[in-house]
Amino acid sequence: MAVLSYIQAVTLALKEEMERDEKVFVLGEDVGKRGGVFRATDGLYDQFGEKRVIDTPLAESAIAGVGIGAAMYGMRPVAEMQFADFIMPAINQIISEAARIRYRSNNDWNCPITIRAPYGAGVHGGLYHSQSIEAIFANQPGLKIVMPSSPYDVKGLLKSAIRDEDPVLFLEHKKAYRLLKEEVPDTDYTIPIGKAEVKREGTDVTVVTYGLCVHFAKQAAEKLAQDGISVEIVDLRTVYPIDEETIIQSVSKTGKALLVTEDNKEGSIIGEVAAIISENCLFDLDAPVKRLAAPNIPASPFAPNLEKEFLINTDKVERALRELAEF
Amino acid sequence: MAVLSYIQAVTLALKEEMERDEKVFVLGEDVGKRGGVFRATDGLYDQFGEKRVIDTPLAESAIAGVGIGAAMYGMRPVAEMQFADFIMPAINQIISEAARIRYRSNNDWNCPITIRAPYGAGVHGGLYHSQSIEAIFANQPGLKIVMPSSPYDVKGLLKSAIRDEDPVLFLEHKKAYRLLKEEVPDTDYTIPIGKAEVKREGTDVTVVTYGLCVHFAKQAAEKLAQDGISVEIVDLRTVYPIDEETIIQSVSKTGKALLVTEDNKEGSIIGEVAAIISENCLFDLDAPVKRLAAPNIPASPFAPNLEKEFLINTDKVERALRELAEF
Amino acid sequence: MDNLSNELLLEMYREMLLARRIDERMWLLNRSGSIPFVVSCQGQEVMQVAAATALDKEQDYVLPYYRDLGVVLHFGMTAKDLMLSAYAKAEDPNSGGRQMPSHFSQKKNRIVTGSSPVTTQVPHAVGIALAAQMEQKNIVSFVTLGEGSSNQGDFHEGLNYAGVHKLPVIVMVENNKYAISVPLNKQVACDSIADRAIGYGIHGVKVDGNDTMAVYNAVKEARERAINGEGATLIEAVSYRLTPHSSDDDDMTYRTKDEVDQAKSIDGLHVFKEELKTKGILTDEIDKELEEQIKQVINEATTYAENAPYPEIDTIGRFVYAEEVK
Amino acid sequence: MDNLSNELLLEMYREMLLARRIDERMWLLNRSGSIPFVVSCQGQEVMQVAAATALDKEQDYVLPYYRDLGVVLHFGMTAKDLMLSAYAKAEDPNSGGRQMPSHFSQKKNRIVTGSSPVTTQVPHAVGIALAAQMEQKNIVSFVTLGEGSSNQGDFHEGLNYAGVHKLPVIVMVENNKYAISVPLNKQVACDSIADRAIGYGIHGVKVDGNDTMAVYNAVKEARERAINGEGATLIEAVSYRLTPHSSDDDDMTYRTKDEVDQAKSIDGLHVFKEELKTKGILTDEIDKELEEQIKQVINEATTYAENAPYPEIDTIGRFVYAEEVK
Ligand SMILES: Cc1ncc(C[n+]2csc(CCOP(=O)(O)OP(=O)(O)O)c2C)c(N)n1
Ligand SMILES: Cc1ncc(C[n+]2csc(CCOP(=O)(O)OP(=O)(O)O)c2C)c(N)n1
Ligand SMILES: [Mg+2]
Ligand SMILES: [Mg+2]
Repeated sequence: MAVLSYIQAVTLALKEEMERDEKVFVLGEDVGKRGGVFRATDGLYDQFGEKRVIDTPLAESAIAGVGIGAAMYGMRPVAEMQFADFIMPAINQIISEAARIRYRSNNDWNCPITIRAPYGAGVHGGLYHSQSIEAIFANQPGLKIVMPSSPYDVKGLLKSAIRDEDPVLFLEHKKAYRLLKEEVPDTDYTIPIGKAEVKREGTDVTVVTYGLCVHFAKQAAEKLAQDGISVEIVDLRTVYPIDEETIIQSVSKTGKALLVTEDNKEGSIIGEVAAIISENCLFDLDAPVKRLAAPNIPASPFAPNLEKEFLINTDKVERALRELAEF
Repeated sequence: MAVLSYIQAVTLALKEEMERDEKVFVLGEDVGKRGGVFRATDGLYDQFGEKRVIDTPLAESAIAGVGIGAAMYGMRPVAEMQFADFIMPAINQIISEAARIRYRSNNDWNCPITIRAPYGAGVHGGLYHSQSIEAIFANQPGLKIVMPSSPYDVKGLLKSAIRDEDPVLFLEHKKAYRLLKEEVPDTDYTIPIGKAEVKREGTDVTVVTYGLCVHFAKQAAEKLAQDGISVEIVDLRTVYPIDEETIIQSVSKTGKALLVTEDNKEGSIIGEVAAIISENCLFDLDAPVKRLAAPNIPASPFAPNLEKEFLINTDKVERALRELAEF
Repeated sequence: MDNLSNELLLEMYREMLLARRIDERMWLLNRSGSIPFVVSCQGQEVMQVAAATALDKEQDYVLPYYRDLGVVLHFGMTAKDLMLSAYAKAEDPNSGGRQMPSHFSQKKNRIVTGSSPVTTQVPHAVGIALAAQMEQKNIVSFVTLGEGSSNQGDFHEGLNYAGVHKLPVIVMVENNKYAISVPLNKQVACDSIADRAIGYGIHGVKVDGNDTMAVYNAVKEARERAINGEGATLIEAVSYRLTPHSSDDDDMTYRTKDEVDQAKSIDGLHVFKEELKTKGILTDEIDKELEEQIKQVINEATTYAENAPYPEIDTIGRFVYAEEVK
Repeated sequence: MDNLSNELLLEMYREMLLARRIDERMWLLNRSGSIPFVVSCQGQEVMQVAAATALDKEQDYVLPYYRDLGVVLHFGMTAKDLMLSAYAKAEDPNSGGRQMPSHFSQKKNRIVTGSSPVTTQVPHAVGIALAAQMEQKNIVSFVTLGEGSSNQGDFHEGLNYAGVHKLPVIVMVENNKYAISVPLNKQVACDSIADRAIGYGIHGVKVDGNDTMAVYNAVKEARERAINGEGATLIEAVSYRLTPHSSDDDDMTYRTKDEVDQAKSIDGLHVFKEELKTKGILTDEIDKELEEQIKQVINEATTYAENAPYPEIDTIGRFVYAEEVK
């Protein structure tokens, strides 16, 4: 078992799946010779050759659409969008096609494609290399959206995504790529899609979050533990469709919920979480649900001071948790 | 003052705005000679000529993108998407461009485009002529999404949209086109974007909804009134950004909230409404927030019995209201 | 024509006629209030059947667009299947009544499921060709679309991908001169849609879509090139849309009856019929027999579909995702 | 070359040189940790300045892509403006420090704001041309993009629209042979990007992007055609990207130093300089003076930008929407 970074876990999962199943192949911009602009596909071109690690023309709708065609044929394409921000031209293919193929054909056809994309801010990416895009897709039955929070989860969830019989949007936090490291088994394990995980058990307040924010929540929880405040962390892992059970159980227990996302607040994933809580946990709540999110601006501006202002961090989570705990 | 249908109100607003301001023009598929497949632009081609009522090639990204260019220049384009379902190829232009132009240029440029699209089910449209698409866009600061519920509102809101200095997505319920009729003044009135309206005052339960569902809510409220149940109806009118004030006021007063949308439930607009309520009205609530929405399937199937099952109607609203009232 | 057997020629004629007659019946059913919607193949049967006949219907994949009745009939869909779809009945193999009619799909016959937004099928065809190439299968994918739809970004992106990767895909643009109400000259400014091929480094050819053998030969050659590793072909087949866009349209608001009548006078189906007669391949007797047979098939299909049950209401939520591991 | 005045030729040279020197300084500042990001014009200054010079900089609209330092300098952006942007300072006229550098924008100079997703500017340019035509202005819009970006759907849709509506727009593809790591032959299979023009019924021309006069003349003629109502032109200008894709890239992972050196030996800026010298238009003395001037301008711009304040933090939420009626 080795200590791997978040992005190394991506690469390892891809490599193992390509070794396991000849039908798995990778396509995207610069994924081949260059090994990806973030190096997520590093080494795969040398190992598997240009037929299975395909440098495509610069055209996202084709990357998705060609992948969808291959998936309907029976392959297991893993398409990379170079940045999540650049998935927009492919939305018609993803929503109108990938997400609808099984339903519209009454289970005759299906579309087992995985679409990977690095999202999120914190790397001086400015407005268009920083966006959280999950909310755009989180109302589309037929699609699954996975957003892992750690290297261990990356490996297990990416394998599940590739093996899934339906299309999966796999969103990787680009700031997490090199920031997060942990032990990742070299065994062939998977993590179920559609289930949230309690990343830390606690009794006073629940934090519901996902992706890189889980990291901040963990750090904040550590600090609060020193003051005797016990925080439970629910990591959604799959943000669509959402695992209602785990949320309801946790919030019913603690009676307080802090919902955290790096996305801008209005219309984000955590609105749905709040709705689930308000439908199911009203009489268990000791305090209003609290949302911690980015301001309602398109994405992180480039200037470093504005970027910092935009971002979620441990301090912000800690402050919000304290307020809620003291309520 | 004449009685107009919902779609006649669209046509009238367009006509009056084109007469008022030479910079207003219309572009889209079949909007010219044919007057639109729903006849929303009926008569405009004859009155204003092919230079101001433009039949475009079949390419939504260009319809949006060309409109955006013209808007940056200083025109007031009104782009039609033939069906809301076919806006998907234009999402990159709408989200990455229209919605971001003012913010990214630090207020130097702006993009006063209106994009109209017929949405919603109930006309035997099957999966791809029935979708509710507002949730896809309702997380994009810079954009406004207007969804009128009546002919009167259509006229006033469409005029406001055209005059707005920022991009507005104007979503018209296609089933409402000929179903809803009311008196519409021939005066030049506008209705403010960004404000919800209390369509009916009541004390026992609040319904928060928008678009065609307001019509069902009104009918259901009438019925309940006969049993002494007093329903307040909040018509969001603008579903993004949402008018929090009006929601909070109403729900704080009644203590019960039924949120209704024709969209599939998870990730829909009403999740955000529930979040607003759960953040602001916890101690005023007498019952859990209740959501009434379509099942989590892509859109309405074609078969008439399945379509009926999919749709919101007066009975469903009435039932949900009764349950909530009796809680 | 001489290189094809009389049997094959007659079979092509039969399929064209079947497509035409099914389509005509659909209009009758629509106008009498029995089915809610029709979108027609009329005027395009010749190119559809001719093209499909040049393919290998046991192995190739087809990605038809909504007018391609002729293509799907050749690939194995039956009149009954089509009527079940028109009536939105549970047994409809295309979608189980979930999609509007003419959204063709049937996996066992490699008819790939399609949606309403136009042109999305082009990249899919390219992806299928890519997969087939990876698996070293000697097959092609065949995809069609209208000339208006050739202005969508997906056309460009799909064809460029096919060009760069030299994939065995055949793209046939069925140019019927209108996209709903918008005439060709408001859709494109090029002399021929086939001229777009050069921008993708692929072969391009324009043919008369009313000429059975011209279309057949163009697709046959395209298929040979594809199988030989010479890559994709873009075919523009020109004809005319003989009906309104769909049962919801009134084409007299944007074109004249004269223009339509003029097109009807060179209707490819009629031309082919006369050719076969001149050559003695088709006789009045055979023709009458065919018409009889077809009528019966359509009658039976209609009755069956009419009486078939709708999908069960509680199936509405099924098959959003896989229900168990396959 | 003989039809241009010596003054103009020298001015073009000065702008090319200024672009090159600003770009070089950006790399130094990046490598020393002063600025986070650079994306270069190096190798493309000649085509950029030549093209911009053939336009009417008092009236035409330009929609540059991220490498177009030469275009925006000609249209009135200053070294100071550019440095303010590189440092993400409040005074940056492009975005007030909100966007990454090279996302050019300056309304007063008709430099239209751009985003990061490639090719979206093409339909915008068409829309501006449409608006200008509606208002009967005698102007053009000029838009650029890379050859990789010419494979996006928006290229196709935008050019087709321009073709059908015969709009005064000039589209210049700056073919620098790479799209990040992906070489030309994995982006397109056509002989020339300009060959795509025929599919839109517009004029297409391929020029040597290192040849100042060839580019100047191509754009000049395109502008004349546009103003005369003859519609759009697609120009492919071929050169080479002399730097890595950006400061985040390592181009030695996908191409060789030899290949880059070979391209440097025919660097258009150098060629133009030698031509001007041969013709006696540029002397060593003038050149030295120019270099001095430019150095001073860049030094001043850098110092100014370095010391300028960042945007106020509480401005982060401003200008999502109009703040009051204009
Ligand atoms: C993306 C998209 N936009 C709009 C439509 C609505 N629509 C359906 S068919 C059609 C015209 C298609 O014209 P063409 O491609 O020429 O095919 P034809 O119907 O003439 O065979 C339009 C605009 C659609 N289905 N998809
Ligand atoms: C839609 C989109 N996809 C991907 C990217 C990431 N990206 C930035 S530049 C680039 C390559 C562009 O190549 P080309 O068009 O040839 O222009 P060049 O950089 O060579 O001048 C890519 C893939 C992007 N900016 N936008
Ligand atoms: Mg057509
Ligand atoms: Mg390039």
